[in-house]
Amino acid sequence: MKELDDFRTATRIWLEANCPKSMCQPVKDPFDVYWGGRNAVFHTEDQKVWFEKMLEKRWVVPYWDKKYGGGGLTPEENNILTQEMTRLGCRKPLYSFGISMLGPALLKFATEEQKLHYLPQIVEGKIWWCQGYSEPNAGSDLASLQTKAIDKGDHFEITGSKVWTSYADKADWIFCLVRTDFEASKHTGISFVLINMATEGVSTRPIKLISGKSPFCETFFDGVKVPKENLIGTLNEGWNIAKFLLTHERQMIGGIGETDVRKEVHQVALENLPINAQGSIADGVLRGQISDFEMDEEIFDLTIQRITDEAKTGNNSGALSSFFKFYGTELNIARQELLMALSGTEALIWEKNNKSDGDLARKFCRSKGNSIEGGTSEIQLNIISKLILGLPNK
Amino acid sequence: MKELDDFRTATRIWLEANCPKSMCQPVKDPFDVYWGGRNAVFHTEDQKVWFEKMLEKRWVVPYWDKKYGGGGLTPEENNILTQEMTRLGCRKPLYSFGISMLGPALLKFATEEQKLHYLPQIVEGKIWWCQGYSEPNAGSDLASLQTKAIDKGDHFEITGSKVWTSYADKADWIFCLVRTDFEASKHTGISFVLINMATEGVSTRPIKLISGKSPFCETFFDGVKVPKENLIGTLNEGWNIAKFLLTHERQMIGGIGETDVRKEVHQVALENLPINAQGSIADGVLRGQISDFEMDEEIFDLTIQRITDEAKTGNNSGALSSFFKFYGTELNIARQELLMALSGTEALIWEKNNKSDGDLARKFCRSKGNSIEGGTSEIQLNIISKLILGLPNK
Amino acid sequence: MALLITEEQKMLKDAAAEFLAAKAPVSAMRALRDEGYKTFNPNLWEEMIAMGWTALTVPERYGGLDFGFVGLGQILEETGKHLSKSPLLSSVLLGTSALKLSDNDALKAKFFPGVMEGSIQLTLALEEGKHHQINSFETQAVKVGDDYVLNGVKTMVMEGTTASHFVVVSVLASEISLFLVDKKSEGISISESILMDAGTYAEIAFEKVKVSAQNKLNLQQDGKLMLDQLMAIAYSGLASELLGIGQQAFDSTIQYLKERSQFGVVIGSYQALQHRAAILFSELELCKSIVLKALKAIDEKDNNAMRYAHLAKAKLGKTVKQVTNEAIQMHGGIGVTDDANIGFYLKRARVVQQLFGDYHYHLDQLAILKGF
Amino acid sequence: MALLITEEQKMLKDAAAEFLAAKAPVSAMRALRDEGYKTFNPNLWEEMIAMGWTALTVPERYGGLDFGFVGLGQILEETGKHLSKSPLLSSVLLGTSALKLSDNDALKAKFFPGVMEGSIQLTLALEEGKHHQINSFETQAVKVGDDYVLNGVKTMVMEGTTASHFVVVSVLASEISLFLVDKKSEGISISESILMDAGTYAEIAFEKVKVSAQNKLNLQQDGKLMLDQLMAIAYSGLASELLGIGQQAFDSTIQYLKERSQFGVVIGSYQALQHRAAILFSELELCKSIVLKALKAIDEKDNNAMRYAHLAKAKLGKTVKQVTNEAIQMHGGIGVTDDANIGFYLKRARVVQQLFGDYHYHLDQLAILKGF
Repeated sequence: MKELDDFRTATRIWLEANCPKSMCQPVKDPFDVYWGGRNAVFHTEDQKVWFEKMLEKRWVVPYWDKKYGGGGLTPEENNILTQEMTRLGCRKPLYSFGISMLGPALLKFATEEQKLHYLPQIVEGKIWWCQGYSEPNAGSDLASLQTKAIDKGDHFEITGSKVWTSYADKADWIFCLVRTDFEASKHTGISFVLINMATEGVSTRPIKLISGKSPFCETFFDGVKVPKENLIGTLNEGWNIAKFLLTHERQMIGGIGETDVRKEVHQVALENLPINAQGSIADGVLRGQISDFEMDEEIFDLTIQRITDEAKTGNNSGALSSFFKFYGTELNIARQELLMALSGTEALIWEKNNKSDGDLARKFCRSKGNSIEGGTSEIQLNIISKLILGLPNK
Repeated sequence: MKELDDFRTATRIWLEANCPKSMCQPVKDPFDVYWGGRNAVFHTEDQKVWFEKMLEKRWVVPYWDKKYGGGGLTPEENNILTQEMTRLGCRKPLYSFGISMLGPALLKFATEEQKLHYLPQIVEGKIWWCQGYSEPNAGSDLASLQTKAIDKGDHFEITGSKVWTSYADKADWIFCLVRTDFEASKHTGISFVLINMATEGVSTRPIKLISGKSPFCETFFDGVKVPKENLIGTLNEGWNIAKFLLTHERQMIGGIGETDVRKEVHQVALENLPINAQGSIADGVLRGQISDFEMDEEIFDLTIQRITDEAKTGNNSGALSSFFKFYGTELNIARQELLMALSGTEALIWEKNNKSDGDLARKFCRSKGNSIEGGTSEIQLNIISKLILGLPNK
Repeated sequence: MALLITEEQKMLKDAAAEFLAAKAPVSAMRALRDEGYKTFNPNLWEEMIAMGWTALTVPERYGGLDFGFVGLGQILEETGKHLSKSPLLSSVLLGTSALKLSDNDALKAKFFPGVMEGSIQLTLALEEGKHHQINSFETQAVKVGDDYVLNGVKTMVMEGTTASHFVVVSVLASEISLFLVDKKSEGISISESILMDAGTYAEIAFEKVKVSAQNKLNLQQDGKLMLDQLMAIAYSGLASELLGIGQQAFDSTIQYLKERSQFGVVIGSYQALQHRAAILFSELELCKSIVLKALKAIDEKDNNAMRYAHLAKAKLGKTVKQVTNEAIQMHGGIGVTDDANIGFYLKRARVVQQLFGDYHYHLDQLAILKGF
Repeated sequence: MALLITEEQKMLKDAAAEFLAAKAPVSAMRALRDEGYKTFNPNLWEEMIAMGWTALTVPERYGGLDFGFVGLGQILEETGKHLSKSPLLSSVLLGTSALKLSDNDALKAKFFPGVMEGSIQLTLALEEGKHHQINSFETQAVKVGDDYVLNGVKTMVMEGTTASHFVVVSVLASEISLFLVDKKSEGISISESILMDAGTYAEIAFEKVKVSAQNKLNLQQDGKLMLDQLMAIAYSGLASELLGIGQQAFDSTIQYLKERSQFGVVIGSYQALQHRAAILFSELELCKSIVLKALKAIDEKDNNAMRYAHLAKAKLGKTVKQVTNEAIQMHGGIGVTDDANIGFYLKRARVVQQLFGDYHYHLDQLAILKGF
């Protein structure tokens, strides 16, 4: 314990000394963060300082092995670092699907050679990765994917399209599920490959949402040549990697690990709604809905804590990530609904004078996608009822 | 129109002159009404007077043909009679599943001889009929019924059991669905027969509910001999009669035709809950729930009216009875939930000093059966989604 | 009285449905948005005028059709289905009704012809804050000589940028009073916002605006009472549009459930979705009844017209919110893209349910009406 | 601090589960009801005492186990699962806690031994109306000489007919004061009601009841503060029992869904039921967290203990109502018969969620605590 206490003290001192003030402020615009990549852009000098300090300290991915560019911290040390960063409000030095999604998959499924090749580049922010799972018409039935990878000896020739590929128009490489066996049953002919977006035949088109602009794109592959060494894991067994990543993604979307500072709904209500003589919100129905919502929000946070604590003792079910995904996204949807109700006609504004006008309405519209992306709420409920409750198929 | 106006005037005068005062009061105890039957009991002299007057006037079942003991009224005349009886608060002179359930089935499916035999007895209250559809273990899957009727030449030999047979311990006869073809598919081997409860081998056992005593019974048939002329409709095609009666029953349970005087929930609330300085119910959440409930209750009544009016113009779907059943019973359940909440701990009383103590809690418990009996809410939603919305089976 | 529409009303509804499907479908609304949030297509409005829709609720003695609000409701239901944009709500439902309720016969005789032929386009300047209420206003009218002077700021005025005249709700000597104000009057300044339905709504500032005494809408009658009657019409009319929005969003979703396949079967075969669809169906059945009842109550001068109007706006606000949310969810990923039309129904539903009071507001009013 | 129970608490929970399954299952509760609504089985209570449950929360300096409320909560969760009847709530959760919170050391020294060995059975006389509140009471205490005289009527007193002593909440000189009153005191009259859970609850009238000054529970400390602390314990303890009720009702229902066949398949294969079950599962996961947090907060003297207690009682009241309703519905016809056990869970859940404030009450308190 003494050693950990020392680590905490040292960490705190280092962070306070090295994290620029502006990097301790919450992110306001999702585009105003450092994503790395070939055409890396630091939007501010502080962003650059912060990334370089952390890279030097090996804390961009503190918990990966040192040989892969990580910091080699133990889980306990990493926890402390996270806690101290949260305490100080430090931003992540690098935003990256390479860290959150591809990295864990490589660690679990890739060859040692692949790990040594790709992981350090992720840490150094050299490649901006995006992901290619969903396809037009596939929807929840992810495994029905149709993007074909035909074996051409030393390479695959890939043709098809992907949808909901975040930042594909900016990314350098894509990790991708493709069909490599066209006879096999739906789940068994899928492989996991890495594709350089600069290869001939790759193109992208941004997707506009009901909320307006979005990072999502459609990505098209027209006879794209991909070297065979870009295959991760076993040929035709990519579905295992997909399942692993889906569970991972669900946890992220469900809100675990989110350090976003949320304004309490009742505060917004007090600023927006008529107040009665007792100092309470005059509309009793709305007041009750807010109190009910905040009840669930607070208890959901406690539940993340409880289940995380239980997981540490080895008592956990992977399917619980479906519960987190389902409940967390429904809560965010409920939050946006309430904020709309509280703010009355003002909430309806889409465009007016200022850049921030329309924020509320657009966030509300955007939240409608939460219960769809990363596996719909219906899919999560299916998983809970089958994998946790053991209810049978028909 | 002149003739109908005259009919209304004459009806009003006759009712006012002939309906005893106590028969214009709402029914308080469901057991304190006249059910007829072999062992008919009039609980009061007024009950007897009222029944006999109405029988003489041929208004026990005013809309049946005169040859079957009815009054031969036109639909318009019958409407007027109903309106005038409602206006005056007149009770039904005879409570009878014969009138509400068996009669309509006989009119549609029986032979002329059977109609002439059974219908007048129903009108005169000579037979107390009960119904035997459900079976233990069948539940919603009514057609899976197992009660066997074996062809023995001039009679069937019936063995099996029925459940949820209301008043079977008091009834004289039962109309019953039995299986007459054991090879045929589930829906095609069913027949509709009438059984005298006094026959050897018939026995009953009352069912106690979570709300306490109930009119429901289990009914057992142990090699009961039933003459073949007691078959109604075509052999093995009883399922058509069953479907006809189920639609009928749903409409009744869904609240159509109910003339019960319901106390407004907000009145009960004003008597039971703390009131604030503005004269409103202080608990804003409960107040909102009451307002929401009364909104749905009033609009549901309007919807019954609208759809009934549409039906008169021929625009109707039989499946709408599933909507009535579903929504009507859910509303009653919601009503009981609210009444419990309004009355706080007082609502929890089950037994105390007075006979009426426990009414609220028992009604609440009883309401839980509403969304199960007569086809569960789930079954009704299935019917709506398939027959009205045209959504497919898997 | 049977709770049905008449043959004549049915014919009007069918004609509107046919006309709007051809001339003002969702794609037209999308085009207006994409062309820099145009408020509406003037040619379409001309055609609506030619069809007599601006004369629909005008009394016969002023040359109108006096067809009643059940009729207008049928048209609004159809505009809801197609998300058709026009000044029907602002000028016909709100402005014309204010004029109709007025006891200023001279004003009516002067303005009705222009309203009907389209040279005059009305709108209502009512709201002052972000939450609807009709009891107190900051906008003041003061008598100066024979005329009046208006001061105040109104928000969320529909078609405030294209209307020629405003019906302004104000306070005159502590009592509510309504004035018909020419947009060209001196002292009026207008700024606009685009709401999430891609519609244009104006904030209108009145600074020492002179209004002739001839333009006062309530002469002998109580302004508050007139405003109440106008609101019963407004709530019921908006509920009619919501009914159309809800029905169309529901029908499109059912259609999608029958077409879209996942895991080898159409998704409409999944029981969880079937039950949710059946529940929405049931709620929409209730919606149909209360909208019709509320419209009829106005035409029949039913004493309970205000209660029915609150019921309609509350029930429709709640249900159509639920229906459009479910519609998006059941459409899945495609539902949240701008390419799909279903999102427009979500957005328009949000605006209409909020305008003139949302579910909470009307639920509260219902409780107050009943004394609890 | 990890949001987990310790190994020791787990052992206590497992022991309680095993004991109650053997000695106080639902069938025992049914038998008590059928024998004329017996309140509880005295032999069972003796065994509970022998297992140390009455000493569980008593401080070590008075010879108790000082095991804390997380421990007691584990037992109450298990009694909830089995619907076991005993004076655990009335005497241990409420009565003993009141004594524990007292600053009257002499009284504690005098009563704790009897409480632990079972010769003294406590209960709390708090409520006066049909809706829970803890701010104003009609029951008056007046100082007369060295002693006090109590007047008032208390309702819904758990085990009021079998308890030997009452903790009475009263008003003394406008301030809340708590007294320990011997049931045998002159001027006490008791009448009983049976509630829907088949439990016995007493209405107790105090008419000029003399209480020795030595029996005043709050000497220096503020009675209102003491009552607040007692309520945080009461709310959390009742929430623990609700958690057991909810979990068992849910587990039985899932079991039933796997066994019961309809239309040739087990009904648990119907997606509409699956989704509803998955939603209930999710809500129960939240319930587990808040109950544990509320219990821990008491043991750790967390400043937010009252907020967590309100959260626990509100969330559990709401969820367990929903769970038991769904349990009955999913059991179908059999669920509404008295032969099935599931109805007992519905009934007990209704009582526990109402006692000491229902969902609405605690939601309101949460809003007040947060200042909105």
